[in-house]
Amino acid sequence: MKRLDLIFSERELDQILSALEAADVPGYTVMKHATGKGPQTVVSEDMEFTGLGANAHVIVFCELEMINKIKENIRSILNYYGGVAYISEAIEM
Amino acid sequence: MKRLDLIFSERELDQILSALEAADVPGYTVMKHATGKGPQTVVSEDMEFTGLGANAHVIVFCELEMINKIKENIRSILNYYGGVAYISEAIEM
Amino acid sequence: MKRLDLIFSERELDQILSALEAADVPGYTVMKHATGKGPQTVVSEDMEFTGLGANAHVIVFCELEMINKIKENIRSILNYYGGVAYISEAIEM
Amino acid sequence: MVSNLVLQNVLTPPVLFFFLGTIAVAVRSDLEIPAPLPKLFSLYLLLAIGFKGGIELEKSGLGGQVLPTVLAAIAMSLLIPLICFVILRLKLDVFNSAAIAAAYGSISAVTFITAESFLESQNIPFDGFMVAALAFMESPAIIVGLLLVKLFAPKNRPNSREMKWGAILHESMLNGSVYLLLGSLLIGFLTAAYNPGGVEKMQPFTGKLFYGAECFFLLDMGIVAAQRLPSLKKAGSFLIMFAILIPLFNAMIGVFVAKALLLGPGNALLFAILCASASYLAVPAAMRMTVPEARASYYISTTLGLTFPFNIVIGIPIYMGLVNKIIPSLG
Amino acid sequence: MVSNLVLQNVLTPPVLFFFLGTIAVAVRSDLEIPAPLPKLFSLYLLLAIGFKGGIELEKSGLGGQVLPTVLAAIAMSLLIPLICFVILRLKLDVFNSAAIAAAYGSISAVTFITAESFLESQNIPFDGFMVAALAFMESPAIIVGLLLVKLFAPKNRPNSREMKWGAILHESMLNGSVYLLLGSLLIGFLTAAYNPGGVEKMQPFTGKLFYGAECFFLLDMGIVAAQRLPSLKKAGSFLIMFAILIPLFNAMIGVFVAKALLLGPGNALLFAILCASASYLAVPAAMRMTVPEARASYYISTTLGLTFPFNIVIGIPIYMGLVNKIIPSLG
Amino acid sequence: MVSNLVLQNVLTPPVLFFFLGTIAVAVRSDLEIPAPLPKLFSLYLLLAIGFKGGIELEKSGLGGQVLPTVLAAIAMSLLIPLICFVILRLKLDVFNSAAIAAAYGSISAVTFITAESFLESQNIPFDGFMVAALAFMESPAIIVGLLLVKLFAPKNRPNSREMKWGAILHESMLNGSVYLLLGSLLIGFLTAAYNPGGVEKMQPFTGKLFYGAECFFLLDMGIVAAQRLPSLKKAGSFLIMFAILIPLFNAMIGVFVAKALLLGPGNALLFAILCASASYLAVPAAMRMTVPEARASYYISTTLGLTFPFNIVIGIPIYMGLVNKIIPSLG
Ligand SMILES: Nc1ncnc2c1ncn2[C@@H]1O[C@H](COP(=O)(O)O)[C@@H](O)[C@H]1O
Ligand SMILES: Nc1ncnc2c1ncn2[C@@H]1O[C@H](COP(=O)(O)O)[C@@H](O)[C@H]1O
Ligand SMILES: Nc1ncnc2c1ncn2[C@@H]1O[C@H](COP(=O)(O)O)[C@@H](O)[C@H]1O
Ligand code: NA
Ligand code: NA
Ligand code: NA
Repeated sequence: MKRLDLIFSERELDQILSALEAADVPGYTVMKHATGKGPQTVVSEDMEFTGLGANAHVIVFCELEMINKIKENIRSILNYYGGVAYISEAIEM
Repeated sequence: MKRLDLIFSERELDQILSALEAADVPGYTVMKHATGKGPQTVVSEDMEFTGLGANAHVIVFCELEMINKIKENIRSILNYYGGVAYISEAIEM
Repeated sequence: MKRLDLIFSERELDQILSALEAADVPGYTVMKHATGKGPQTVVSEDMEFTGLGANAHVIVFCELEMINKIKENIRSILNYYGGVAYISEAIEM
Repeated sequence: MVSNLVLQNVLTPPVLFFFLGTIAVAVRSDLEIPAPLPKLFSLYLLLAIGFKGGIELEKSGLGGQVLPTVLAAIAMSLLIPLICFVILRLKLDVFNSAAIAAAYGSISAVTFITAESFLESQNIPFDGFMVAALAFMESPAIIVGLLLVKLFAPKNRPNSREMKWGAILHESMLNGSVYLLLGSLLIGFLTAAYNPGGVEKMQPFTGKLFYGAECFFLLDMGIVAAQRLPSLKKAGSFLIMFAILIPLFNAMIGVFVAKALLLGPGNALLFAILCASASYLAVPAAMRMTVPEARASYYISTTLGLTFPFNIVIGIPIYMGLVNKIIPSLG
Repeated sequence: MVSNLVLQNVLTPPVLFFFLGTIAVAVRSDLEIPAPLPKLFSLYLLLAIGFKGGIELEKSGLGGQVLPTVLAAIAMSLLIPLICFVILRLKLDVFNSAAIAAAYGSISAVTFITAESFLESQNIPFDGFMVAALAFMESPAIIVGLLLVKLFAPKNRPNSREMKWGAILHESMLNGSVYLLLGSLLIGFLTAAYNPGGVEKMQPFTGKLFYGAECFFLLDMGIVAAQRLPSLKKAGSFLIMFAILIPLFNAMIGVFVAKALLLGPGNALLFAILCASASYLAVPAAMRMTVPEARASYYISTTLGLTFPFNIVIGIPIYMGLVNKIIPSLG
Repeated sequence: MVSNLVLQNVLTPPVLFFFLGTIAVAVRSDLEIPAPLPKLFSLYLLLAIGFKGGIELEKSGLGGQVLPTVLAAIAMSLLIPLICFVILRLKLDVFNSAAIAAAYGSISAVTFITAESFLESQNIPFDGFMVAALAFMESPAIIVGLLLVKLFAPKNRPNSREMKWGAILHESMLNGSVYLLLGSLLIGFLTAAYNPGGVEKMQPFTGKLFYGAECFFLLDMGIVAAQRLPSLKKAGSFLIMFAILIPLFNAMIGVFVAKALLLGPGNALLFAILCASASYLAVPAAMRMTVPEARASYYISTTLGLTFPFNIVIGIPIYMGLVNKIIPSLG
């Protein structure tokens, strides 16, 4: 089992979730209101009321095949708008 | 050292935390207001003001023995109400 | 690639982020309003309006060398004020 | 005449803001009211409704129509779930039927205050003690719902999860919104009785601000209700029909009971709307805890996605037309 | 005389609370207004501005100066981005130039209401229909910005991301804040027309409370604006100059157009401030989605970190001085 | 007579809502006021208290009793921590003693406004300049607390963490709540002096709404205070005794000082409550940063879990009885 962590701007949340649902992932969890800093941008809490919004942190527990399925689609969104995606190992309790 | 990620409805938070404390886990962290989708349910932010509430994401860093101790109790709660639990490796910095 | 999870009181957030930025980490993500329990303290949501504030959960994806660079500085803050730091494996998607 | 009432109802700010919210979802505007702001308005409205109701109750005392009306309201909240349960069992299992039945036996405070605003805009008088009826209709329906599960559920429910009476009463009486409403009612009562100056000083907060806060909250309710619609489609046509026809049916019973209670047209409309409305606050919370077998999306999408909009947009004026037909105005 | 106006402006609660916020950042106080509270005030202000504007519009009708003023305002929101774009292209690429240009063509509602408060404190009358001008200046500037990208952007933008007209119109018209403002305007209009009692009942929420909520929000704006300053430094002196000189320039054009429209001094100031102010709500949201190549820190730190404070502290009284020079008072 | 006052105090909406909150926790209702809503009310109350105090201060000027009262208040906030420290050292280490002592030298703004509401309901006049005393009592106690640590702490504190004067002053003067209170005081003063129209326009927000917002906030305070009780038990009987007896003792000193200052009964009660109340906002924030060795649960659970409820429920009427005994009414 894998754990996929996606962090990107809230404004792309609908797009990313559509991509996940299109691939029929078994589930996902979304935490909004994250802030942070990346190679491209700084996202701070005080900007949440401007149109820009904060970041979302999405966690997906799924099999590696699933990740391979969604990889390209998600990478293309993240490359365009910014954001990161990391995979780690996990096993069900 | 292990890292345990529990994701489930906020309404079961007290029950889960009691289970953790009963087993004397060294500590835990709770992040509320998570939303998500699982095999059984969809939890969206707009439902937070209905009685249903959002999800909670609980992180526990502890030894494997500890996890074995709490496993059964927590699984029984998650099986009944829904929710997921995953274990991964972690080492203290 | 490593994933570093730092959990500590929001009041030390500026200090920790300064330490991270001083070491030129490639990026980080901050989730505030976390609550929890540790060997030293209990942090509950209802205390957020007192001066104490809640916890922050900071995630850093970076190389091991980076972690070695920031280790000492961060440990000294966490030892003084409380908080935990764990490392796990991660690979970029 | 009813269509005239519908139009008059639709052109009030609360209903217009509700539409603004639903249309926002329909046209995919990114307008959103982030958590926990809706909770702020929801808590405020419950507190203000309760407080104002308590003051009125102190004024009117428990004599006259008050006690009979409250008792009749409680009776309705016991009866309606039974009727609904029988109907729902035609298509659904015991768990879902009981949970949805409980929701329709209970009430929606926002529907109630929208009806009050409608009456005010029509200059039709009504009594503050109706809030007491509102407050006492939340819990009984929950208890009936849980009893239905206890009686009719398949016997293979895990033993360890057996429903205990303590838990049932706890969930039904001490649910946050029930508790805040009843508590504020009591505080309003005590303040009016012992500290009239306090009533005056609360007035800008609980009185003057109320209408605007109601509009703001209905804007959010419009968004939320519209977001429930897709899951309503999945629920199927039986539940969709149910969510529209049952309020009509319950309102009709309500009007006749109101006539028997000799209530004036204003109170009669409020009584009807209590019967017709369904809970999306107290009941879902209680059901989620005690009947996790029921699908939350069923009882949320019917009550919130359909019955709520139906009631505040078309229901209220239709029930008013009914009241006008059946109960002769005293004016 | 202008310095006198500046002083009078600075000593009003909204501007004082704005200073309190900026100083908090400067002295590193830990004062903060956590999310989503600023959003609450921002939504409230848009709703209240729109609602009040709708009522006034209903009163004044669309005759007289109303239609010409609104049309001129729309023209300005098309023209200003073009001017800005030409200037910005001296130093910046197409993406950044277009995004910043769009922001300056659009408006800032909070700057507008601070100008209204200033007029009230000076007892200078102005008309409610100016809110309609405000509401209609948000979208055109966004469209111009996106057109500029479409026309002048290097042709190697990834094909899959090509801008579609639907998306452009969607982003410009259905952005949450534009939508709420226009929607509330319409609701205010309808309420005033069909339900005057509703106007009365909204008054404590949308009217009485407004000034205080504005102050609270400006406290937060002070904090946010001051936090933008460091990234402004990175943006460089060209953008810093731009963020101060362009509002002056746009205000001047605005005053002359206002004179041509025969607006009174109050309306003329509001027209000038619409031209001078820049958007940090609707435009950034639209640009983030459609022109991710532009650096958000550029258009946020110029509009929010510099132009906004400049306008509300010094700009308003300066433009008032200009109006007094150019437009003879009718009193 | 005091028991009569207690009853009259208990039957005011703020205290009743406080009870509603505590009982919610006791009966395990799931009523909760999610973050950051309590922060909203807390910020609002500080802003409104400060603003109103500033206006009053401008009216009364700095002559008469104003300056002596403020100076005496500052003196009390320096003296009380010393007394508390000596007592606390009987059982606790230097760090905890100093932190708790600082909290009791400082003040609780919500206790203060509950006392004001009590005076209003009793029709006892008091002066607005007492808010200035409130505002100036927050910082000195923090400084004394940190000095006590500096002087008496074991010398093996890590060198790198040595307390610097800059940091001490920063924490004591620029803490968010101190800063907002003082800033709003200044803004109120300036507005009253230079822009009386602004005072009028703030009135619905800072004045009219205040009482209701106070009730809402006390509902939350009731929940929070009750949730502190378990950790109070762990703190042990010494701290429990301390948290009840010290307010009584400090109030008594306060009443005598008030007598010496020739304050009227209303002002005397407010002076006493400033001495008796303890801080759970500014001081914990400062101590957390500078004395992490002290256990937060000690200073939070004593001040918030016990002293706060004691003061607002029983303390205020008791101190009033004391004032009535010691200070002859002028009426
Ligand atoms: N190395 C990293 N570790 C953790 N979070 C990151 C990292 N890099 C970027 N992020 C997050 O991803 C968001 C988008 O980054 P960017 O790709 O710069 O637009 C940032 O705001 C951070 O929240
Ligand atoms: N595969 C998954 N990955 C991440 N989160 C999940 C996954 N499955 C379920 N969840 C989370 O667990 C919650 C409860 O799921 P359920 O078991 O369907 O009730 C969901 O709302 C999600 O937030
Ligand atoms: N074993 C653990 N697992 C997860 N979170 C922890 C753990 N220990 C401590 N924490 C978090 O770190 C915070 C600070 O802990 P402490 O070191 O006790 O001050 C706690 O409030 C928890 O949120
Ligand atoms: Na009902
Ligand atoms: Na402009
Ligand atoms: Na004190």
